Amino acid sequence: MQRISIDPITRLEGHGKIEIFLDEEGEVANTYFQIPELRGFERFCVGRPVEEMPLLTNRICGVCPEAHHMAAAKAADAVYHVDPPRPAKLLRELLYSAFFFADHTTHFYALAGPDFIVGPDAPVAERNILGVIHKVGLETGGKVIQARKFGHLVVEMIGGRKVHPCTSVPGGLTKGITEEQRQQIEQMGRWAIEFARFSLQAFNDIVLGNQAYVDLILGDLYTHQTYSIGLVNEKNQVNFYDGKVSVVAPDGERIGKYAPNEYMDWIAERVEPWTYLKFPYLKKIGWKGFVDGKDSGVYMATPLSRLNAADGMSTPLAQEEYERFYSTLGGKPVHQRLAIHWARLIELLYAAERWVELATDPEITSDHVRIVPSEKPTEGVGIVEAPRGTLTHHYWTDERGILTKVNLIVGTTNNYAAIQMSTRKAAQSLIHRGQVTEGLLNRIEMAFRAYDPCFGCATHTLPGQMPLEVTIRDARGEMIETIRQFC
Amino acid sequence: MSERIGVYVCHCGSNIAGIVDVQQLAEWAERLPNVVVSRDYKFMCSGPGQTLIEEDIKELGLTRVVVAACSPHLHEATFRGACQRAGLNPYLFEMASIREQVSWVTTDKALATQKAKALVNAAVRRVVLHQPLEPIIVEINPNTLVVGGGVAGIQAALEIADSGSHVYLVEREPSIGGHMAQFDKTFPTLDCAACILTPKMTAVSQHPNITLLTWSEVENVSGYVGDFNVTIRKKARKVNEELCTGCLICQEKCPKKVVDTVFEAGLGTRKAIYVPFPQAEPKFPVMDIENCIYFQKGTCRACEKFCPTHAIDFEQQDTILEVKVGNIVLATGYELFDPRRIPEYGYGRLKDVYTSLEFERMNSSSGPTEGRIVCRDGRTPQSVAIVHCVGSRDQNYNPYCSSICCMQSLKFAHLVKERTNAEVYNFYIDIRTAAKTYEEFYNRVLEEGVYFVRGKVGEITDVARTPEEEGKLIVQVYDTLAGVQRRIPVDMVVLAAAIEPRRDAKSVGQLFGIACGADGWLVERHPKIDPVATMTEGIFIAGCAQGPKDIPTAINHGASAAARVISRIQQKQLALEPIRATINEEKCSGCRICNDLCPFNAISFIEERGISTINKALCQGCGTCVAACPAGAISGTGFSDEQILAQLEGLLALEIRGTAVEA
Amino acid sequence: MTENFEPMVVGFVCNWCSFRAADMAGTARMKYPANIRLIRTMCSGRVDPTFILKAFASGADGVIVMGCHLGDCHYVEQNYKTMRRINLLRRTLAQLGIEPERLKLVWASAAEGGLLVEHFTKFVEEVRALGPLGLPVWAGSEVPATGELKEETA
Amino acid sequence: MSEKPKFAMYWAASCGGCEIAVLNVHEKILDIDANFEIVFWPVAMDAKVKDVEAMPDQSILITLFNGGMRNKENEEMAHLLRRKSQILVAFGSCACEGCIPGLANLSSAQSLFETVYHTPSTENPQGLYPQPQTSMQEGELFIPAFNPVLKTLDQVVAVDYYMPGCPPESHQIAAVIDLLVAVLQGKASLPARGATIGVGMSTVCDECPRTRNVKKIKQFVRIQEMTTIDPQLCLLEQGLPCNGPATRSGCSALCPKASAPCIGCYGPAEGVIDYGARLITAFSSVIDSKDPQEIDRILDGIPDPAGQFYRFSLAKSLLRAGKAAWKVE
Repeated sequence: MQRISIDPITRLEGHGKIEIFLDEEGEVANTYFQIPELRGFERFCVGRPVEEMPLLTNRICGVCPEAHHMAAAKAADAVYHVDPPRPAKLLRELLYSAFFFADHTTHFYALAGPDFIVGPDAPVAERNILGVIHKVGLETGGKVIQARKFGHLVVEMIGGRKVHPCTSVPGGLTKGITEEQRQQIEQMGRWAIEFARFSLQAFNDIVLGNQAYVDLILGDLYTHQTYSIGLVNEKNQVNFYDGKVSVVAPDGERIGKYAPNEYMDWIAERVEPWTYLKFPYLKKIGWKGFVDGKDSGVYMATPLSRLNAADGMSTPLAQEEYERFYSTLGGKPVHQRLAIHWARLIELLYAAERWVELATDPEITSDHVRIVPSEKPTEGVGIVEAPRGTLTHHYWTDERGILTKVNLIVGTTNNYAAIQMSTRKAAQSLIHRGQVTEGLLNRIEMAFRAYDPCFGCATHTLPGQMPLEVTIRDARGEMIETIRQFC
Repeated sequence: MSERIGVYVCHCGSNIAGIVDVQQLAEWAERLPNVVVSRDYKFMCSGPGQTLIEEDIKELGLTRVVVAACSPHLHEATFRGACQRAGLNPYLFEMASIREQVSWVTTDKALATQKAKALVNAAVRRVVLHQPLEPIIVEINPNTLVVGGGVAGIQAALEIADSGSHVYLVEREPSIGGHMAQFDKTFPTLDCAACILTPKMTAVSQHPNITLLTWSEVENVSGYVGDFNVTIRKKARKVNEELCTGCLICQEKCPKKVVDTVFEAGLGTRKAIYVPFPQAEPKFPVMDIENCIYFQKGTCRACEKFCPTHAIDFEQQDTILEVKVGNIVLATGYELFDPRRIPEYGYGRLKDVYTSLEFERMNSSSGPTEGRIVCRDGRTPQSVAIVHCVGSRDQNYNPYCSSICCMQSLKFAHLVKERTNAEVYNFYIDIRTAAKTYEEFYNRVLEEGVYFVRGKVGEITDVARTPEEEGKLIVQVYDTLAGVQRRIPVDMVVLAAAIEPRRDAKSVGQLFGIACGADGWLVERHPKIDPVATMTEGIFIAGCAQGPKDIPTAINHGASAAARVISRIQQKQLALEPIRATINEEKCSGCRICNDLCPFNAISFIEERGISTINKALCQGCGTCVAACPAGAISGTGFSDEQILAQLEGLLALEIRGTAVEA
Repeated sequence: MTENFEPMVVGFVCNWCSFRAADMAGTARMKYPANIRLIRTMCSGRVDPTFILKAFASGADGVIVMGCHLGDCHYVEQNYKTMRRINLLRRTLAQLGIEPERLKLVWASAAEGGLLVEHFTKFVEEVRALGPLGLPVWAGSEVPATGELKEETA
Repeated sequence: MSEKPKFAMYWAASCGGCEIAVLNVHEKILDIDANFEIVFWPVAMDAKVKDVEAMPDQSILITLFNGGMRNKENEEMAHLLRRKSQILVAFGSCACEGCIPGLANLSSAQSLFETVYHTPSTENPQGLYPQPQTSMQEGELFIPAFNPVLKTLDQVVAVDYYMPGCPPESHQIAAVIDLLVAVLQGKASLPARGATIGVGMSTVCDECPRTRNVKKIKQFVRIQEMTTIDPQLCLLEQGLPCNGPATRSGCSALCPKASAPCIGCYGPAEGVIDYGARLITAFSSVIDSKDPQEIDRILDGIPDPAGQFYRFSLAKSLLRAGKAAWKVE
């Protein structure tokens, strides 16, 4: 028996590694995607005042603190049985849309971009953001930086800080925004829409214009028949901040929608001794192991699953793209994982449109941004869509609002089982007779990069380069050969 | 840089050496970091002992000294002196109290030796971090403020003024004189209070070095020893002092009579424009606008009409004076206990029950009865009861002894005998006559046939049980000598009421930044060795403000306060203990947490710079702000964080942590 | 393990009252357990929670802070501040699993040597009953200084 | 092999916010690239621990190290980079003082596992817990062992400089980059070893625009209970426990400016040994009452003292952890 140890994320932040075991013939017997990281927020948040959760859980992830800030704030609202004033909700969602925009931008250009715009088999040296810029034009680099800047600016204006916002409290926000700020925000939003369209155009020309890529996307290698979940509004349109979670079967049938406080009827988590991360699955379907199909509770929570789980987008331009998306890929639902990248761009456009929509709402500058809770705090659930999947915070408190129990199901975690399967499938179909080539490493990597995994919540890499090292060991663990790929 | 420490272990004869193995301790200490010499000696505080230290400092170039001996409160100064003589800054010294804290309180020798090691270790680690300190020098403004024009304040003011320095004497009432001016005769000599007091009063008002400010109150005090800024409100007398000659025609012509609850203690009356008593100083009257017909009804102005010098000024307003002084003497006096608080004594209900102060007025020839001792209905009493300890030595009221009542009561007994030949009963718990010729006076009164009943009076009532009790006041008492209950019918009862702190003593304390004790008296720096100074430099207390006193004691107290002030003025400048807090301006964020923490108002906020600052001379070095600063921006000399933490590590150092006997 | 356990107790005494009370106890040859070791500050108001935490971290099983009686503070009212600090520190210690009883605040005047000895003796027994604080040694040890860099990189 | 001095940045148990903060210096990144050879920066480039291991000791000029010491792997990386670096910077709150994950030190690792792997939504009938080593039919699987107590970087290796903040503000990072470049060009010299860099000398109040008065606190309130938040007045004076007075300046008081209390992410002020102690003494000192009952009532207004005072700094505090956690050590 041989062991291939792919330690991509150890190279990155010590938050994950893949173990591939080969049988005597050198065929892949099994793969394990391990997460060696645990911090235990669910334990040490107990005893803290609930109003601190939007600040404490920020620190789960420095890449998407806004997501935790929002989920926590909504859960805290629920704990106090308060419904924040409309202006507060508008502001929170505005902050959140701008954040989504910045985050999706980073991922597309820094991570996914290289694979498609530059090409999966292009020389490694070019397969990074610089390559992307080279391909789509130099000014793009500036635009990408601009997009991130704008996103963070809005987050700071409403959230008080660029990283780890601090203004959401039970019942609303500590402060509103001024008309001057609103105008700035609107301007930036209009720029963002153009940038999103530009990005979709680029994807159109470079990826969809290239049959090889289309085949790669549509090919079986990256396809999994799993359930899809995503947050939708009352019209069943995609929404990041509020609504119910829609659950759609592999065949596209919506088996139901659950409100935040019903999540436990739908989602359960499984523990494996070989990794610190738990495996969520659909409780109603049950755990059948790392397998596809309608009988397996494995699901995905990604931009793609959000589109699958919804009936459309609430903004005009994004809706157009939504329709083109499914007509191009042959109808709903889409299971090809690489299509997540395209779906992400459609969300990028939606985020920008929603941004402007909210920035132009007459109530957005109101200073009625908070109400004082009057009821005894008890228990509450808050759900938002994080860029990397549905994020659930569930708090129980005593009568003083001090936490007695905390349950968190974090974005990427939703996809852990699916990623497990994707990497295994990629490995199985690419590694034969123990032969490992540099090219295939990236193919394997692409399998989980599509999910934009955020274990320990920080897998973004600037050059979009997920450096890999494959060590092939024989059954005795002796190293036979090491192959590395370099920048 | 490493220090060169000398450690000196004192045997204190066998006081320490008898329990602590001083040799072992000294040898052990020699191995401690930075220690270059460690000796033990029979008596470190002796001449040879000190010389030992001085020579080592010179010959071994010691930069720090630790002495393990008695309490620093005994000999810290001694050894600091030794350091200084040898040219070492006295604050580079630390003392370990291995006598009071070890040998005298521990029985087990091994444990004692080990604890001594811990204390020495702590001192050695601490002393390394000591800083050379220099005393803080402040210039002394020769002017002095005396608050309170009673006999103590008068004495202090005169002594200081006579020494050639200027005094501002502030008195709340229209005249100086205080309680003593209300008395008739004074014990034990029985000379009349007025005769001995009024000359002093006149001296005050005529003294070139005294600015007399009666009918005035201190409103604010800022600054510090040597340089206080005092704000004084001079209340409007409605009489122009420039023009007034003190002829008192206004008082005579004033149609309005008012019961005088202050000077006459409610027994007599005065006018609406008045001087409280004939010998008042200053002579100028004050107008009592609450009772002035003109101010109440809008017509009258009789005083104005008859005033020969047109000194009456209805428009006159309060004036605010700002004076700068270097020292302050507080002689704010006392108040009389209100016997109404003891209902069973019937004061205020039974008409012939009087307080001692009322009785003083009754005896005064210038008082409401021209000195005749009479009941309310005008008849002369056949029998008088004098009740001691009313509100004193009583857990329900004041636990302390008012110290003057015994003698005052004996004086009353004598006066009653002398003037009415009535039967006099003294009801006492103990007779306290602990001063020169007091006991003799007691014997004299005994010989005069005054009855003494030992026992605390239970009740005074007019409810008669027997015919002979009819129309009398019956004093119910358990005679602890005879062991019997007695009911003694009398015509008049005098209650020797307790002496209590002024009701506003606390706020006065806060105004001047000094403390009041649990019993309410202003707190002296030390009850025995420093009874006139306070914890605030430059502020002294005199007379009954500090606690009950008879006249001679009050005068002594005033004089000694004056002596302290005069010596301060002579020194021209003052060296203060350099144990002070300072704020690091760079670190201070101006959060203002410390601003309200200092009872001496040493911390102030500089708006324009947005930081707080500490006035070195006002700071008393308690270190509370040091411990409170959230930014760690305040440090305290002599007791810095680093020093105390090093001491702590020394105390708990692993090798001597275990308190169990080590093999 | 608590049998023949000898508690280590640190006492913070104020220069004006409790320190003098300790002097008096000595002068009167009163006896109290050697387990208690004193540190003098000018006022109990100087006692920084840092000192108390440091004492625990350095091996003390109990800490007793002593000041002048309320109302008798030589600095007017600083001991009230001490009282509030100790209260809040106790609450914090409790959350850290340290019995609040290990930190005691008592008042004693310069005249009350006997009372002081009573407090000392009683407190040592109370801490003995609580057993060792059991803080690992690392808690007291200082973090490695950059001076150790050589050894670290060697 | 370039002549440029070598630069490295690594993350242990962290959230990635520090990396984002560094990326947020935007163009400044290029200054690093221009003046240093980036030899190891997982977030930004290919890097291989084996390559670092292969470097001669002290061959990296400066390493920015963020994240706490949550497991053995974190500690191994700390030792490795300490060995390889001339200057090791504890970067961000986690490395400096443990940050929010340090609150785990209030409880035992055991109870942490029991909680995390038995949450209401977790189906774990056999009570499985992750193990450092697991035997699968294909072979052994390993994950780093979990430390019973989260440690700060300087509790594991010697640290030359501290740069606190959760995360450090980008303008401060930019300033430090400028300093480094200036040092390389001989235009400036490094601060004393052990110094805290990229911070102000005072505390947050120094940068807070709110007006402050003499403080007398009659009650503490929780933010959701406040009917209004005065935008001008000091939050602490409004009864809101704001950690600003004790927290190192440098963030330009972002949270108070946004009407949110400072939660203390920049850690203690210069020279302060125990952050929590400073707040305990400061808050209690300004309580406006002498009556024990009333004082108790006022203090009840701070429902979670340990969390309030050691939110970010428990691991670096004098006690480092609660009793429950020491037991394991």
